[in-house]
Parts: sequence; C-alpha cells; structure tokens
Amino acid sequence: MSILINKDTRLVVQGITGRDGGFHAAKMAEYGTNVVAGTSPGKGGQHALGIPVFNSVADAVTKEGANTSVIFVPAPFVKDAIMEAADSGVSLIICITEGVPTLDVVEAKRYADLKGVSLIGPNCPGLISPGKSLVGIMPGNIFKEGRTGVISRSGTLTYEVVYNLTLSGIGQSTAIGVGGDPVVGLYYLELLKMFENDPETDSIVLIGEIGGDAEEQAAQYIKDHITKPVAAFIAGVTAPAGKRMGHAGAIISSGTGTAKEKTDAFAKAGVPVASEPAQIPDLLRAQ
Amino acid sequence: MSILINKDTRLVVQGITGRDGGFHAAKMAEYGTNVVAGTSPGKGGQHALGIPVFNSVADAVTKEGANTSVIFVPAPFVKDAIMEAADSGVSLIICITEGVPTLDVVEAKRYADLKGVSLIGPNCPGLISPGKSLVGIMPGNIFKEGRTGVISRSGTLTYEVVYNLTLSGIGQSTAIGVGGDPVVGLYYLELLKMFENDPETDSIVLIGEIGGDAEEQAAQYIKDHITKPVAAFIAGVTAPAGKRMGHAGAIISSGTGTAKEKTDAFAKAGVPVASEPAQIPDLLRAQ
Amino acid sequence: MKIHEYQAKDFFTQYSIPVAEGIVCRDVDSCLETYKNLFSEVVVIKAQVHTGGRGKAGGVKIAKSPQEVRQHAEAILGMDIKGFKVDRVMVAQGVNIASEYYLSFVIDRNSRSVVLIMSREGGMDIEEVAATAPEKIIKIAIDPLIGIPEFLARKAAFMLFDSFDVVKQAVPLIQNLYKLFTETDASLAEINPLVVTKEGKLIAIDGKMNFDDNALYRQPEVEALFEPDEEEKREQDAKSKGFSYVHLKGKIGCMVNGAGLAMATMDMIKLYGGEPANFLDIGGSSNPNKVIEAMKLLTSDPEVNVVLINIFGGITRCDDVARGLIEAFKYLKTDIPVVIRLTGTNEAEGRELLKGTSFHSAQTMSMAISKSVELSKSRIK
Amino acid sequence: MKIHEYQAKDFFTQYSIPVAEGIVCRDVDSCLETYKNLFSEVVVIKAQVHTGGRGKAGGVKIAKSPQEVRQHAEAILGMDIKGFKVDRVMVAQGVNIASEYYLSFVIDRNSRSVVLIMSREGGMDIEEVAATAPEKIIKIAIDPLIGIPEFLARKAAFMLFDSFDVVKQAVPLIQNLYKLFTETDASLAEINPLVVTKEGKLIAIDGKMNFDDNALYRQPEVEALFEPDEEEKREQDAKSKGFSYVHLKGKIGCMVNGAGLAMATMDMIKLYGGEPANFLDIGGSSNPNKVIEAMKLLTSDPEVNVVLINIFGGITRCDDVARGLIEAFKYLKTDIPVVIRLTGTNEAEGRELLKGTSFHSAQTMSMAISKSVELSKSRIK
Repeated sequence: MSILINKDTRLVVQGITGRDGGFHAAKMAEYGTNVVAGTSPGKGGQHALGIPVFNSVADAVTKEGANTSVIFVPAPFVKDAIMEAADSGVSLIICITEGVPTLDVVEAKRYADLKGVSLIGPNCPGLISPGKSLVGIMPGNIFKEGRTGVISRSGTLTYEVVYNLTLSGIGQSTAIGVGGDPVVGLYYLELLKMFENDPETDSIVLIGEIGGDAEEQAAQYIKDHITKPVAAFIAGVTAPAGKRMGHAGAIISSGTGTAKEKTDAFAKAGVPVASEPAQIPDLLRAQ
Repeated sequence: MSILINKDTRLVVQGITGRDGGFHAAKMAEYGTNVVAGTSPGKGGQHALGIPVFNSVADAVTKEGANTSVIFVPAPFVKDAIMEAADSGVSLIICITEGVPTLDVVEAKRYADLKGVSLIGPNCPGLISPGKSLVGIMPGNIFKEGRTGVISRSGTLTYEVVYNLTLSGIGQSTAIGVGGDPVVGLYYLELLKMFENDPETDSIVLIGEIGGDAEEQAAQYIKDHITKPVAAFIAGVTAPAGKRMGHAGAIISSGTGTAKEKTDAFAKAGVPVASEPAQIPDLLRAQ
Repeated sequence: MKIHEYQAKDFFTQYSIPVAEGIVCRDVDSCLETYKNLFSEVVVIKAQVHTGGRGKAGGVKIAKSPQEVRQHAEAILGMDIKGFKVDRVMVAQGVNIASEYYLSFVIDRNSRSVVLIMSREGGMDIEEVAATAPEKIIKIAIDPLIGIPEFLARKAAFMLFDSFDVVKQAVPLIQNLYKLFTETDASLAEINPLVVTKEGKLIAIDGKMNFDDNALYRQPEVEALFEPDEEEKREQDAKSKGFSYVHLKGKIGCMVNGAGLAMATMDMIKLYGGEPANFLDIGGSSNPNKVIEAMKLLTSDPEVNVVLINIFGGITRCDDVARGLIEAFKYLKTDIPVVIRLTGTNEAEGRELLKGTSFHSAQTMSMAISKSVELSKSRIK
Repeated sequence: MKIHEYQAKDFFTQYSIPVAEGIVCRDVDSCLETYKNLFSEVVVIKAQVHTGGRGKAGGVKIAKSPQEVRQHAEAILGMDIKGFKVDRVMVAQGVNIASEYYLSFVIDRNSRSVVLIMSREGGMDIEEVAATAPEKIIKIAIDPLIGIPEFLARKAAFMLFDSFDVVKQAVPLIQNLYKLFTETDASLAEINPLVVTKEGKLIAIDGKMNFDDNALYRQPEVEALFEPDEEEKREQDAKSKGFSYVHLKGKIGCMVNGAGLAMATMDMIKLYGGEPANFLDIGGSSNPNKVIEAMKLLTSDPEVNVVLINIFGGITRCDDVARGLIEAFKYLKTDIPVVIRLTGTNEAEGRELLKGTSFHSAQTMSMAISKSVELSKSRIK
C-alpha cells in the first residue's frame, strides 16, 4: 500500500498543452502513472502526447474516470483551476504551480474543503508512491519502493534526503512535498495520520523549514498520536529574520518560526533531528 | 414526543425589544415555552418582560443555554439575524418576519445549511408542540395535545384546520407553518420524514396552496416513504394565473403550480384531499 | 415587478451584455428618426408591453424602408395586447441570425437558489419546451456563497455552444447576467433569443427582467421603473394600507385575515355555487380603521352585492374583532348585506356581541358561505 | 512588500476608516506649513521608514509650537533607524486619547484563512503581548466564502469595546479593513493603536500594511508604492533573472537549485565552521546563461572567496548540468575557487565530465562543504 496515490490513480493533467504540463505529463506517463486525460479549454477532442484532451476536468472524470488532478496552469488561473477540479468529481488535487496569490489559495482551499476534496500544494513538487504512481515533478528514478513515508515542505531537499535513504537501502512507501507557500493544502498533521494508518509504512521522515509553527504542532501530534518511528530535519538554521528564503512560507517573522524553536519542539517530543541530510538513514535505523 | 420543539426547547427571541418580538415573547412564555433570553444589540445586560437581554445570540447560548431562536427583527435585518443565529450554537431557527428579500433568504439558508442548523420560515407563523412548547405567533389555546402532525404553508388557514381537528377531538403532536415565501427553510419532505419517524405521531395533515411544485413532490414522497395516514387540503382553486395571492410564493406561473395539478398528484398518491377544511377530521378518521 | 424590454436592455448594457442596438420611441416620427440614425437597412419594431405573446398579437414587425417603418409603427403604437395599450415601441437594428438560444436566471424554490436555465431551443416559449422536450433544458443551481466562477461559466457555455469563440463570449455574459440578477434583486433575468450572428457575435435580441417586490426598498433604480396598470394600482393602494388584494370578477366581496384562509374562502364560495369578487387579506389586528378601508375597497367594485367577512381569531380574540367591526360599521353607510363569521379564541363572546346588529352572523365557514351565496343570488334576481 | 504609514493611511481613507489627519513632508518648511494648516495646537511628527521600533529610536515626537515642530523635524529628517535613512515624516493632528486598542488582519497558516486579531493592549508590540499575556489576544478566523457579515463584526466589536456607541463605529471599520485587506491582496493590515478619543470617536492613529508579492501583478496601485532599499534592489534584480537571493555576510557564495536545499547548504556551511555569503536558489534547468548570471551576482560581493555549487540533478540530469557548467565557465574569468557537487540522476556521468577541469568536484554534500570551508579559510590567511 501507500497513501493518496497508487496503481488505481487515474490522473488528469490541467494545463497539459502548456510547456511544463506537457513535459511532466510525459515524464509521469513514462514512470507508469495512469495519465488518462488532460484539459485545455477549447482543445477538447484533440490529443496531446497520445493523451485525450478535454475542455473541462468534469469531462475527464465522466469520460476517462479520472480521480486525481494535477495542475500546471499559470498562477493567475490556479484558483479557478483548483475550484474546477474540486467541483468535477476527483478526490485529490495536486497543484504544482508556484507564485499563486495567497488569498486565491485561501479561497480555493476552502472551496475544496466544502466539496470534500483534498488539495496538495500549490508550489509543491507533488508526490510519489514508488513503483506505483508519480504525480508532479519529482524525479522518479531516485526513489525506491519501500516502507518509509516522507513528508517535506521542500523540493530538491526532499530529493537529497530520499537519495540518501535510497542509497542506504531504505525505500519509500510515499513521499510528499506539501509546498513552500504560507497557505497550502494537506500538511503534517493530516499526512502523519495517513502514514500512521498505512499498514505498509513502518517509519516516517519529516523535512521542515523555518516559518510558521507547523513543525511545533507536528512534534506535539507525533508525541500524542504517532507510534511509528519518526526522524526530522529542519532547514534554515542560519536564515536571517524577516527575509523570505525562496519559499514564500520560509520567513522568520518577529523572531518566531525559527529553526531552533522547531528543533527544540521535536527534541521535547522525542523525535531525533538530523543536523545534515546524510544522517537521516542512521536516525531511522537507530529507533 | 413531538418534532423540533418540546419541553427541552430553550428559546432566545431575536428582536425582543421590538413591538412584535416583545408581544409574542410574552405570549410564548405565558403558554409555557422556556423563553430564556432575548437579543438586542446595545441592550445587553437589561431585562425585557423579566427575560435577560443580550447583545448577541452567541451570548444567549453561552449564558442561558439557548438552543432555539425565533426572529422578529425587521425584514432588512433578517439575513444577518439568521446568519448570527446559525453561527451561535442554536440548532433551530424560526423566522417570523415577512417581506424578506428572496436573495437574502437564499444566502442565509445556505449559510444555515453550512453550519448544520435548521431554518423554518421566514414569513411563517412558527410551530407548536401542544402542551410542551410554542415558538412563533400561533394562538396556543386552539391547539390540543395529541398524535396528528400538521404541516402548512399558511397561517390562519392552519388555525382553521387545527380548530376543526381540536373540535373533533383530534389533538396535534406538532403543527408547523413553513412560510408563504417562494424560498423558505424546512419544507414538506423534511417534515414528513420527521413525522414518519416520530413515535408519537400517528397521522399527518398537509395544507398546501398554489405556486411551485412542492405539493407534487410531497405526494410522490408520501407514496414512496410515508406509512402513516395523510390527509391534504389545497388552497387557491379559484386563484387566477400570474397574480400573487398574498403570500409571495402563492402565484401560478405560466399555468404551473395550479391547485388542480396538486390535487391530482395527491389523488394519484392515494392521499385524500379535502374540498373544505371541515372535512379533514373525517378524512383522517376514514383511513 | 415587471419592466419593459428596453429597460431590461439598458440594464444589460450597464453590465456589458451585448444587445442589438435600439431606441425606444413613443411616436411614428421618432421611429423614422431612429431608423435613419441606426444605419441599418433592416430594423425590428417591437411593442413594449408588460405581457408576453406580443409577436403572435402582431406587436413585432420587421421593416426595411422608411415606408415600412411608418406603416408598422402606426399599426403597433396604440395597439391593444392582452388588455395592455402599446404607448411605445423599440426600434432595433436587424441582426443576421445564425442560431438562437435560450438563457435565463430564475429563483428556484426546490434548490432554494438561483438557477441558470439554458436551451438550444432559443426563441421558443421556454415553458413549452419544458413541457414537450424537457431533455432540451439545462439547469444549473448556483451556490450563493460561490457565485459563478469562470470554470462554471465555461462549463455552462460549453453545454450550449460548440464554437470556442462563442464560448469565450458566453463566459463573461453568463457571469455578468448573474451579477445583474443578484445586484438588482431580480426574480427573472431572461435572454430569449440569445443569438449567434452570422458574423460569430453573441447578442441578446430580446430581454426580460422581473424583480423581487420585497427588495424594492433597496433598489431605487429598479423601483423608479415601476409602471402599474389600473389593476396593479388598486392592488398597490391596498398594499399601502396593509392589505393584499387581487381583483376578480364575481359578486361576493371577501374580507379575510390570512392569505391561505382568504384563498380557501374564495374556493369555497365557488364550491358552493357563488362567484368571489376578490382576494383580500387584511392581516392581523382588530383595528376598526382597517375594516373601514377594506369595506371602502370592496364596495368600490360595483359588481359586489354581498360582503363576507371571515375572521379567525387567534392572538387577536374574536370579541375584540367583533367590537372593531361594530365600531367600523358606525361609519360605513351601505345597503350591501354583510355576512360575518368569527371563529377561534373567544368566539362565543364575539358572536354574542354581534347579536342584534344588522350583520348576518354565521357559526361555521360552511354556514357563512352558504348564506353569502344565497344572498348574492337573491340580489341578482 | 511594505509601504509607509502615510500610504497605509491613504488606503484607510479610501476605505472610510477614520484616521488622525496628517500630511507627509520631506523637509522642515513643509512640516511648518502643515502645522499651520492642520489647525491643531498639538501635532505628532513621525518618521516614515520601512521598519518598526521608530518610537524607541526617537523617530516619533510631539510638538506644540512652530519652534518644536522645527526642532523635531530637523532631528528626525535624515535620522538613521535600523539602517533606514528617514527622508520623510508625517505631521499628524494630535488626538485626545481616552483608550488604546490593537486591531489587525493577517494571513494565518494554521487556519489557512485571514484572521482578525484584536487586543485591549493597544499601542504595545503585539508579539510581546502574545508572548507574555496570550489571553489578552482575541483571534477570529474569517471564512473566505462568507467574509464578515454585520453580526460577526458586531460580535468582534463587543469583545473589544464596552460602549455601544464605539461598537457602532467599530462595525463598519472592521468590515472595511477586511475589504481593504482582501481587495488589495494584503498580508497584513494593522491599526496599532486604534484609539477611542475623549470625545468618543474611534480613530486609527498608526497604520501598517504589507502585501503579497505573488499578487502584485494584479495590484498596480500597490506595486506603484514599492520602494526597495539597496538590498531589496539586489534581491529584486535576482528575481527578475529567475533566482531567489538573500544577501548574508559570510565568505562562501552558494549556488543551489531549490530553496530547501539552499537553506540546508547554508546551515551545513555554518555547521562545518564556515560562513555562508548568501542564499541563492537558481531553480531548475541547466541553462548556462543562468549559471553565468548567478556567478556574476555571487562574485559582485567582494567578501566572497569561494563559490560552492550544489545541484541535485532530478528531472534535469547531472550530465546535462555538468555540460552547462563547463559551457558557462568558458565565459567567466575568475580566480575564486569553485567547488561543485552534483548528485542525483546520472551523477557518475556528470562527475566524469568535470574531471580535468579546474573545479573542485565533490561526491557528497558533506565533502563539498568541508572542501569549501577549508578553501575559504585558507584564502583568508
């Protein structure tokens, strides 16, 4: 097993006729993901990379049985794209696009909640259940099937960690990048719970960074509810206050959201924190 | 038993310091309803008729345990009053005020749905569970405790029917006026279901009128789901098309919503329709 | 509340909904002047009346020359359509129609929301389409908390149109018409037909809007367009006094408290062989002035030969109502017989008070109505 | 993006939020002129800078005469506050303060919504209140689909104020500030202090607004107020080239793909005893031009004595990245040592290509960072 995506995932790519959408649709299909449809208003009836294109996500659901959507449309159109997907009948939406206005995400996420649909992202690399399905822009070849769940606010840092895991022979059940913006969809608590309940996940790696207090909350949640071993890493120990470190969400405001606070919270919850990515496999093995 | 209100109902009166609100608050208390609070922004801390007044419905819920609200505020303020009540923690809202803009009701009703709160009205006389609780403006003394449920779109016509029932020795479990506007809260289907599930209701009287197709839907619903005897009455056989007969909802549009269509639907569903109110007791007894 | 086509189109224009250009004219000369100014060989002359079916009644004509404009304008201005006198027409540019559609927003009782209704059967009576080919009608309920996001407008537009060029025009049209509907408290905003021209343009050819009477207090721009006919004036006058009144053509004037009971009273009059003269709901309270005003209204109808007063005493007790009636009739001089039926709280006391008056007092609704019908018939002979 | 107090207050005024009247001045003479025109004996002269704590720094002074206005204006104009030079001040009417409050809207990550934050501890640093007396802070999450209906604004206002007269002023203020927040894509809209005057009036005395950088494309009115300082200019310049850049004060320039990995690289440099010179995320792709631009940016910092390039090859393979780097360095003349670490897809092929170049190639992140720190230290001696 795995969480969120697997062999039954039937993916529709919103913005498949765009440069990024097309490129990654091909990569995902190549990995083995069931990419069953794409959308591009006005191009319904055409094909892109051999994949049928529809005018709407609803059409992709009705005609191709899509149950998951991945969004590559430009930032100004993301809010509408998420709402469209949430209204269409898919149960999971992954938004890759970066640079989306925060209030657009606030509204679109609320709408998705109203429709009972899960959202991952925006500004995220997506997720992968190795050997089963890849949705997003992660490089599939560095992953390995296995029993460790990975949750991360980052992209390449996740790959770095996963690469170390894979090299150490530790495979992954599912690896998820939740996104680097201040407001995004599924986050630590929901995902920790899913991994805890997944019989094919034995341990969890959590990769956090500065900004907000989600790591502190996750630490408390792990202490209270998670029985599986967890190892953590926090990026941004050296980040100065008040500066946005690439991710819109990675900013230390008025002295809160620092790496130290987060590391302390994990320590208090009994979760070992790696001081560099290469330590993570050992931290997992030691538990 | 009864539906919706009973001895445990703890009522807050929105607009208790207004003329109608004050008058009917006294009448309800006199009948035996637990009128535990009133609201009037800026008058929190005062008393009206010995009932504590609060600035908000939320305060009435927190401080007096109110679980039901009745609204008497003027029409332009009704939308906000319904939303306030829906957000406050009460589980049932009864709106008496007439003349409320339809789009205000559309929005407020949607908001109440979102909050999981039931709405009755607006433009309705309220409801009564005889001997237990009276919420609204119905004259309590014409009702009698018993086992017949009454659902009506009208006010005085309901009293006429109830009066005939009471004189014939047929008491009521709960009698509800759903309101005469095109868009209102709880309606036939929801209430029929509640009466069907109420062990202390043995039979149901449905009083409809011209406009819309709610009676036709109710007839179908009764045929499919209701096992208890039902008798109906429809007002407006002689109403001309295109004219609003007092109630904003009582209008025959383009030849649909006529009394004949409704009577036919009931006949098809095996529900006897009285040609005058006085016949209803006999129609109930005959089943 | 209804408004004219040209007024609906003014609203459309305010909300960037494309319409065929046209001008309202009140006489033949301005029709000819407009014809000149529109720079369009073909124009349509359309009667502006608060009723449907003007096409069948000859109230819509195409003109291709000044002569034809004059001829049709003369014929239509002053015409009577279903009791409405035509005092103005719209002279509008002719359009090269490629295809016709139906699109409207209405309040839907069942979903308790605004509903977008669309059909490819444009130009037809939509109720007829609904009755004969319901599968040709598309309905989309709008969540009032969400409105119409672009994706939803696009989804709707793709259901109606095949060309993406037209879809792109339809998306803002649908969003703007909904905005117009909600911002003006409309109860109907209809475009029929909505056409695609041979040039590929989406245009509203006819427009109709009705408004929520309960919301007029906050819609001064709409209220300013209110043009009541004679009957509506009577109804409005009644409303200003706290009544609901609808005029009918019978002999028995009714005064009832409550709309449902008032309808039931009319129905029973008919059932018992009589003819109700009106619907009149006088609302609550036992105020004698209200009874006086109601009696004036009823007796202003020369057809009325009996008045039936049917009051259910609820919160207001029957004895108080009886006192109010006696007080009121001190000021009313009429030889029309009055039947009174009081039921409900303290009805015995109420009836006691009416004893010895000139009223015909009845104990039940059946008895009161039988008596009224009998009196009415006897007075015709 | 930050704006000045006077600009925030201009927005407040546009949204009918009452502020103490005031005018921005760039020299002493206009301060004196404003003092005359305000018809207020007491005025406050406030430095306008993109940082907090100006009060403690002496950037806010009360003046009661032209002499005092001159004295304080001269002192404040030109002052340096936390590295920001004061080039303008606001001269504002003095207000008879009866009580002070805090009110703001911010984006809340946890509830994923806009949150209204209020406190009776106005005029204080709100983070301090949050840390020392969290029970004195009221937070209300706003449902984006609903906004702030009147009842909610009233409920909030009753939590903050005891007088109903003030509550009635606070209701539209709260609704309007939320409207301003959402319509301008703000990330913070703060009034601190919000005061009740001795005359019972509710007034915003200080105002602060920050905006969502991602939404500036649709907020031209906000974007027009952007005044980057020297560092922000450098960051913005980087952004226009597709980079995220933050300047630090160390010696080791870093070029990394991905924000998280870039932060982790900085952290490890520090962990290994070195000092990172910057945060630089160059994003995806192996485009040589991007590398050239990034190198120019890094080497423009005279402090930098080593460059560390840390690339994770994912979708873009390591061999392609290596080719891009080799290509780029054909055009770059620099004697600063460059450490390159390529990991991920095709990393062996990538490293093979780098053999025989002048780059210090490292296999793991630890090795690359050790090498960089070692080189950096050796170059200081």
